Amino acid sequence: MKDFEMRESGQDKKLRAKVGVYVCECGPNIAGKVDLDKILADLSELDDYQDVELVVKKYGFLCSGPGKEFLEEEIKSNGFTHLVVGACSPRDHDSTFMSICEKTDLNPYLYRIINIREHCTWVIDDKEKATEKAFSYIRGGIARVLRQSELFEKPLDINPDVLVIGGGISGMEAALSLSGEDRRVFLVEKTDRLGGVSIDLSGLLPGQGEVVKKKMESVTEDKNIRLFLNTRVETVIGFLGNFEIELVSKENAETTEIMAGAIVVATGSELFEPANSDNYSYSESDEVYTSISIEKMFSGEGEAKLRSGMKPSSVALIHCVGREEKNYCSGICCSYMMKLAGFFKNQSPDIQVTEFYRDLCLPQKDDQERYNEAEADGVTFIRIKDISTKGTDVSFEKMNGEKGEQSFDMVVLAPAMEPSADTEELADLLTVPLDESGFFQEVHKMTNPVGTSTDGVFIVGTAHGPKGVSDSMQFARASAGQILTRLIPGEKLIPEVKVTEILEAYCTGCGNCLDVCVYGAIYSDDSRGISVVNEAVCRGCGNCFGSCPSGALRTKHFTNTQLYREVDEALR
Amino acid sequence: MTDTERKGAVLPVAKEPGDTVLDFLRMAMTKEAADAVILPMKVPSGDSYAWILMNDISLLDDAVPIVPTMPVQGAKALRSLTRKGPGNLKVIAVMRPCEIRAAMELSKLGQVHSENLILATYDCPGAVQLQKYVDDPAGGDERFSGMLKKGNPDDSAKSVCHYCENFSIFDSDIHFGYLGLSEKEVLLVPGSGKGTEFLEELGLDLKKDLSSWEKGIEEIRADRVKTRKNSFEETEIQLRDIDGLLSVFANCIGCHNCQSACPICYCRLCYFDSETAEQDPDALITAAEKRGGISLPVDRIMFHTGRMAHMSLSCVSCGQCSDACPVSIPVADVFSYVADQTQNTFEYIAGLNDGDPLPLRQFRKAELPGVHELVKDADAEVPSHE
Amino acid sequence: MPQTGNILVIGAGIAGMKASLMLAGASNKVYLVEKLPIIGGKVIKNEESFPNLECSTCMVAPIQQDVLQNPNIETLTYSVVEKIEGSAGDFSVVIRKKARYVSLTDCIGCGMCYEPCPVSLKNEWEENLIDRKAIYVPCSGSLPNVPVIDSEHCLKLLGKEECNLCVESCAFEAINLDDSDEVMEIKVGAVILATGSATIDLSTLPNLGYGTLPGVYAPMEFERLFASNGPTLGEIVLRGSEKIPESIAVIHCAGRKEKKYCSAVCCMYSFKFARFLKHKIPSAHVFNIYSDICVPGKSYQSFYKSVDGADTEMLYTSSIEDVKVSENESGLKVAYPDAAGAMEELNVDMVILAAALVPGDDAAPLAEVAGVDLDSRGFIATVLDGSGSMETSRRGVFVAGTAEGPKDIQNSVIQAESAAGQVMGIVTSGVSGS
Amino acid sequence: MKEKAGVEFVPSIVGFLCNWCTYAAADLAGSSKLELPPSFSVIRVMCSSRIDHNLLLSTFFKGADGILVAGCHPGDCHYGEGNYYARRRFALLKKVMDTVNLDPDRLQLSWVSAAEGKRYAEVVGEFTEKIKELGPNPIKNSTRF
Repeated sequence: MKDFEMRESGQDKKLRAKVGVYVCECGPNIAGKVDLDKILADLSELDDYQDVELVVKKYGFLCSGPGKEFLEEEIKSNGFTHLVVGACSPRDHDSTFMSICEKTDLNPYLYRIINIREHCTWVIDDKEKATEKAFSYIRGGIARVLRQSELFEKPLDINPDVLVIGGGISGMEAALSLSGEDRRVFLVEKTDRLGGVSIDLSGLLPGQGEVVKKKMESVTEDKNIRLFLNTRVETVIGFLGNFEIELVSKENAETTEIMAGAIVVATGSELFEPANSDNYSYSESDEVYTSISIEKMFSGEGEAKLRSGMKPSSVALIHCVGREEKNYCSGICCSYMMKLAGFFKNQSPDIQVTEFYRDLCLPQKDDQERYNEAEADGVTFIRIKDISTKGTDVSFEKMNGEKGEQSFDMVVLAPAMEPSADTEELADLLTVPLDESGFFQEVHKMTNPVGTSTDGVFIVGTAHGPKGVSDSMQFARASAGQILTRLIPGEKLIPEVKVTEILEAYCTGCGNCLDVCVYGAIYSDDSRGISVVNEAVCRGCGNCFGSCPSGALRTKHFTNTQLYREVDEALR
Repeated sequence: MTDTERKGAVLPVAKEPGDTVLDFLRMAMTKEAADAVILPMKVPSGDSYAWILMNDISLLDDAVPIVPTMPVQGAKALRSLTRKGPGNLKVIAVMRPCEIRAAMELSKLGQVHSENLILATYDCPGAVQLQKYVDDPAGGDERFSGMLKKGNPDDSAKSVCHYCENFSIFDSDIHFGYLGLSEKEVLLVPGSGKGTEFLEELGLDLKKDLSSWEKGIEEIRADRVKTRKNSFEETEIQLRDIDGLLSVFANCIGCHNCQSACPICYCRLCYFDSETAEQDPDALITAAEKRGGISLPVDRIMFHTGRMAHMSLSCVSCGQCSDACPVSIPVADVFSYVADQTQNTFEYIAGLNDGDPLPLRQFRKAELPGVHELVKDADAEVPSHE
Repeated sequence: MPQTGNILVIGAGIAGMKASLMLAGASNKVYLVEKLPIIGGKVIKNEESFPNLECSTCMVAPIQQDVLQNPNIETLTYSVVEKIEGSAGDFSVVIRKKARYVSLTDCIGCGMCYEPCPVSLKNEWEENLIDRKAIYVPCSGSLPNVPVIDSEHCLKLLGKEECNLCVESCAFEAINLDDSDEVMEIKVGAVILATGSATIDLSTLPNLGYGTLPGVYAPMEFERLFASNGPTLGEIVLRGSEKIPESIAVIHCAGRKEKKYCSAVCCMYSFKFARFLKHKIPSAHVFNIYSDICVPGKSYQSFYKSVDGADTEMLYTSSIEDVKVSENESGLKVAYPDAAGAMEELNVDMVILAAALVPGDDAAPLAEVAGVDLDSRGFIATVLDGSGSMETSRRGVFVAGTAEGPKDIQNSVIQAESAAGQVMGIVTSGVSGS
Repeated sequence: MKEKAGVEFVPSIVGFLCNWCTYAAADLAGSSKLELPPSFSVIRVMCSSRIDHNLLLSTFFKGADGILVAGCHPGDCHYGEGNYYARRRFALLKKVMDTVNLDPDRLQLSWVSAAEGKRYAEVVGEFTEKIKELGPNPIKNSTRF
């Protein structure tokens, strides 16, 4: 606590601090429930501190317009070093009073709001006890605020450019939504071409097939998108706004170093291998295909023929392949299998198409219509309890227990979508955890589905989980939305202020804090054998503080020294 | 612990097991499988031992690998050598199982880097209590060789040794086994991949069947377990209530020797010595008014409960805290009892099954239902969220 | 060209709030218009949201607080948009701020004015399960925590009586009974429609008995029954009899045949209801009557599997549209065709219908004002360019959330973020993003 | 002076509440005007994982009759996994206090979400009653701590 010379009032006494204590009447809610004057009197006569001057006042309600002006004026005229406001919940008005402090030269972190409404006057009917409680809370607040230290926002320069990993439809969509004069996009694709899986898909909506090709053209023509084919990501270090990335070309092992502010992971997914499920046994020569190979046939030569070159006269479309093994429904197979049924019907109108499914999952906009059309077209839908195939012979059990056997010219399997092979490796690289199904773990399933616990790394498309083409593109645009609104060229990023710091003198680098930090905000400085907090990434939760036996950390604004003052008061 | 199909090697027999160990180390150094060894050596005054890192093979002649007492916990020696990194020398350290177990805990805590260390242990019959040994070194040596023969500690040994179950372990890199064997045979058992590689590199064939030795060890362990139960029951009675705790630590003088002697207390500055732990004088005075008085220095008892919370999950009950206590409080018995309780709360044993991460650095989504008041309704046994 | 940095967001549910916060974060000025007196939308009506049964208030309250405290967002509650003219980058909008009769700045939500008010009527926000006064906040924990006076029932405003009881009870002179609507004009560069959706009027499905049989509940009614800040403070008791139900049937796909689409979320919240019921009433028998299970995505089926058998008994029916609910002496009888088509009967105390999601009744008028087309189901249509764009048929006007069609919270948030991204394309570069 | 025997024992209880869930529930209990014991003092922290052993032990040894740590339900933590770690740390401390018979029942960990205003009042009320039954913290009346 730096010494503080009294400014104008001529007192020669050196004062450590001058604390303004303002109690809000809040109409009847506080004034009507406690003996406010007794509280003010007791507070003014507080002799806890010799070298601290307390100015104690009350006011009608401080959160009103006039109230705020009054408080601002009081801070300026009295030259307070600390401010305590006895009022309502910080969740309502902490930011109101902090912005008042910001208008004066009182650091907003040398102020504290004490909740004597929700936690005292509204819940204690006995007036005398409520008065005592309010007084005790405020007294504790004064003791705590004197232990608080100034904190400042530390704006951070950012690099607005973006690295997109994966050149499939989601990667391309993100790149196109983000690229601009003042924002370059580095699009890295491990294979030798763009388009990913979706290049073979003719899409559910009319014309969606051409969309993929159009996207590929726009990406190659966009001067703000630098394309790296046959390239993989070697190392990634840094945080939102400041990532340093090393790319390695697979052709000549040449490495390129780039800087980016955000990373969009669009590495797609693979299909479940039907052989891994003991329901389906078939050999290479059997007329059994996965849905993707049929899609390739239809989008390639425009028709799906048997190996013999003949067109099949009977086709079995089997849904939910691998669903039990993976324990999730991929949500999109029903839609595209009905689309394939339509293609087969167009190919040979009198073809007999039978779809075997465990559940029909039709959440998309026009799924039900597609189902009604298929049924009208004469496609047979059979809901099954169990199914197994040998080559093109299908044996199944209906919901009513009836067993059936049928053989077909061709069998098409719709396998579940599962994480792509290099997911684990990339997850380590980006320090992003995986969820129980093996996909990248989003930081919050509902309020932030594209973000990850490493802020600045976003997961889009089927790398996040099974979904269709248009949903994949919406996830890509959502990540673009977050980046466009947070990484603004020329503007700075303001990270959390109430972060944790590690005191080098106490830390022996044991790594307890480093291991428990969800956001990867702590790294090890091996040369000094200690752990260090990256204040740009820390969210101030204090989990690291809780893990350290020697108290070598200091969670700013919530240090143990400060909390002990509140505890002392509570136990007085 | 015992792994039936585990195999070992037989070392050529020398006078005493310790000499057999020294021969093995000389062979390892001459074959350049190791650049140096860490072994205890008698101090010039002859009444104690010190850990010496020896590169010069001739020093081995004065080394005493199977040492009667434990002045400095071996793990502390390994920490001071490798805290800033593994170093490029390949070193064999021969220590008691509780010392190597403590070193393994310290490696999880980033204090020991064991990449270039071969951690060797030996069957430990117990260790003579340091003060008793310093007072009468010759008597100590004699008592110790008696313990080696019997395979069990006598009354000169530390109290923790009487109920030590992990006196012979398979989790170090290599382990010298000899307790319970009839003739002066010494077996060499690899405990880790690194250990097996090291022994194969030395050309030892690992074919010896260990079942008879293991049976002997199990017999010793069986009655150690009984003694352990009795000791814990006694300690529990001692700590029956708050006065119990007070009486155990009544004459603690707050010197924190137990903390500085403990290998697991790795903090650079203990919280209880830090500025944050110092309390406000006014708060203390008000507390004194309310209670009629408070004892000073303030955290005398809280220090011990705090240390229990901080380190009991990694406590290997090596007994150093009791040895270090100037007012001979049975700190080790209390801490071993607490460690036994806390470690099995998390199904964790300090220093064994090396891969096990420290309990407080991991969690399961649904666990420890008893620790928190149940969710939503008191009667719902399985909390709705987990 | 006028300042194109302003953006109008209509609807303060999870989608509207997320889009507003993102755009305000990029230092754009956002006008957030909400027809109800409070923000938060549908999410805050359910206590916990699937799939991990996270407490909705813990999830959404910080977002509500951020919206209300963000200097770049002007939240206009109890207001409607009457006109949107102009084109992308340069819309002129007319907003009617309906008279609240309680000042948003002076009132601190102490609630002293509720008790004196003599008027009492059904609280629509609480699905009419509890009464409210003419001066009211929809539920405890509402944000902004400022009441509104219902001018269609307040005796003074109807001119029936010279009643001033609420005014006298207010120590802050925050109530002003001669308040009047206020019309404001603003210029914005883009518009996001996030007005959410409604559930089908179950009384139009005669054989399910909703409206005639008190034991038959709509989904939102059950959500409010379960909510600990709801009408019964979380106690699940039957209407009228106040009896705790011992057996409950949750009937899926109510209204799916009529609406000709699957509403994507009903299966999941039906399983959530089963978990709620089994948790609150461990001895209860819960049945889910279904013909299809829609649990798309990586984390939904595992929740279904955790409920199946443990909290509920799954009863398959070959045609869900032939399920009939009727009264019998002990409670309700649910008749449904089993897998073989034979009619099965189930006697239960309570029935909960998983109602189809339909466009809100304000969707058509809003589409008119915003000059956008509706799709065949009556939801706001997006331009089907195959790339999942959130732009509607009118350039510069976007849609997000269930206003565009039935979806879960995750996809509503994705659409909000996606729409915000597209708006950034217009607002900064002045031309509509591709 | 020391609390005389005849005076009805008023327990002093400290509650460390997590800002996002239980503190919000406390606010909701306040705005719903529910009755809460005046002897209960609320201290706000950003997450239940912020509470370390040193804070709990020093509060206990300062003579707190009861200590409540309350945060979000497992899975709801605003920071993802904080309450999982808090639960393990709490279990360790309770076991230590149980082993040395320092009355572990005076420490309680509860999960209270932001919407559970009523339940917050119940949790605090029940805990206060339990502490009343347990009586004053023996440390408070002993001169030897």
